[in-house]
Amino acid sequence: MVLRDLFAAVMLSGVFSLLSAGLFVALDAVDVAFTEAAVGAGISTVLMLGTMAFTSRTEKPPQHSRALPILVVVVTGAALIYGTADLPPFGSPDTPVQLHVAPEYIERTPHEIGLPNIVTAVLASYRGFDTLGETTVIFTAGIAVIVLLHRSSGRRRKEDEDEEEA
Amino acid sequence: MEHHFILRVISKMLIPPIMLYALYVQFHGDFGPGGGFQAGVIFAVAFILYAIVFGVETLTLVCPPAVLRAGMALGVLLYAGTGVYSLLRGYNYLDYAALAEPGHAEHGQHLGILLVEGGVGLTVASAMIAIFVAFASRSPDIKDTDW
Amino acid sequence: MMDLALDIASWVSFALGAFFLIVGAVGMIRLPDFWSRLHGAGIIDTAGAELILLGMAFQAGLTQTTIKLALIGLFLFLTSPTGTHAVANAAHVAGLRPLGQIKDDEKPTTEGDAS
Amino acid sequence: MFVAAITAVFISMALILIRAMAGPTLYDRVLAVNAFGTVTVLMIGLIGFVTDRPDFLDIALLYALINFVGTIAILKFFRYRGLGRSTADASE
Repeated sequence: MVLRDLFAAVMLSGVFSLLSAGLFVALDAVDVAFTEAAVGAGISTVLMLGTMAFTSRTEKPPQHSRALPILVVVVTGAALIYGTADLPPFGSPDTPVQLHVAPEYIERTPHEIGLPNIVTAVLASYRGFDTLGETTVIFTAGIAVIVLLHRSSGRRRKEDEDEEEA
Repeated sequence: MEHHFILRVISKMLIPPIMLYALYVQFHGDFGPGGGFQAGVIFAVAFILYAIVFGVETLTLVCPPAVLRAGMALGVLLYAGTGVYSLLRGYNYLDYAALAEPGHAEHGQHLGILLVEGGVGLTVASAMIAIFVAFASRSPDIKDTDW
Repeated sequence: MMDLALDIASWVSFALGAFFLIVGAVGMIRLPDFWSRLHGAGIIDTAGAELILLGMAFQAGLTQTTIKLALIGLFLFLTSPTGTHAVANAAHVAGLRPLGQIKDDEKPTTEGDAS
Repeated sequence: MFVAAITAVFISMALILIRAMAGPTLYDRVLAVNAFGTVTVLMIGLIGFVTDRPDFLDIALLYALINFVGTIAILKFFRYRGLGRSTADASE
């Protein structure tokens, strides 16, 4: 079952985003689910469609055989599933994640920062440098897209004028 | 002409609640889910809906590209400037205790998180709208045979 | 007494809403062509969604949660029919085009046999 | 009670997903994705009730507000072959 229609792929990726938001909700990660909802429902579909305006509507059939990619995917997936056997059970209190820094954040946030939402406190205050970096990444991405698309549209217009003159 | 009458009316009704909800997410992010990134994306969705229904030219009348570029830069500047201010006051970079009177570190944290989230929201919203405008304002080169 | 009445009301809303949801979803699978599948989607978007939200509102009582539920209901009531209308409108316009690649008229015969 | 409602929501999600993957026309898929968004709103709200975290209603409200933007974008793109043009200057 291979989809070559890129429209259908874009739409089904919207469904995937809805489903993964539901998964995050079931895992009790409110802020992550919120981000997935905000980005997946509106922006990502629109931006993928905007990209599709510059490409064709269907995917080209691959030139070489698909055996090697399938082998890589199967081996990687098997390794990952084998790795899950060693993971602690979901929600267990003595996992490394729960023992290292998380209790410290939970303990220190109320009297050091005084916000009810610990995620916001970690993001903006304890890990403020990380968030500064992320903001810079978004800024850079916006600048890069503007520069790229602006340039190429200018060149195309010039080519059109040249053709008309010739 | 009014082929998309229902769509236009409903979009006009929905854009203000979406913006209001974005502001709610921005300023309520300290207490509930959400924060600057999500608020910026939701705010951009309101503009993108407007552009989809009414055309990109109309959107560029509302927020010209220069304003978008300035917004992107201003957001990062607000974030980094908060850190520079705390440096000038003799604290560590991005130590929000610099924003309050000595002894009231909590107030400084509140104010600092508010400023920083505002910077993130401004950058994300402007960048998303700018990317959309950059993609949508070019006329596509699709020939009829490709479809 | 009051709790019992609210529970019963919420049960009835949930049961009706679940019924409409499943009926609409089965309709989206079983109905033969796009135009009849619109009816299934319409049932899910309006009757199913609003009744389940109503059932949740009965459970929540008069709190902030109920206000949020009412807002969700209001916005769903505005957006879902608009989306369905836009889909139907676009399909209609595409079907009327002489070179449109979607020919809904041919669907009932081929698909009706298959299902 | 909530479990019964969630079961119904999951069944309808599965059925709608089948329609979204099967097609056959593009409009069937768009219709299915739209209905899927509505059902997801219900599912997130119900899970929030079961786990007793009304925070989740914020997410459901967000989906109720902006889910149809994607639908409109797909239809606009399919019809006008680009997102930029105004809908007014396309004469029928």
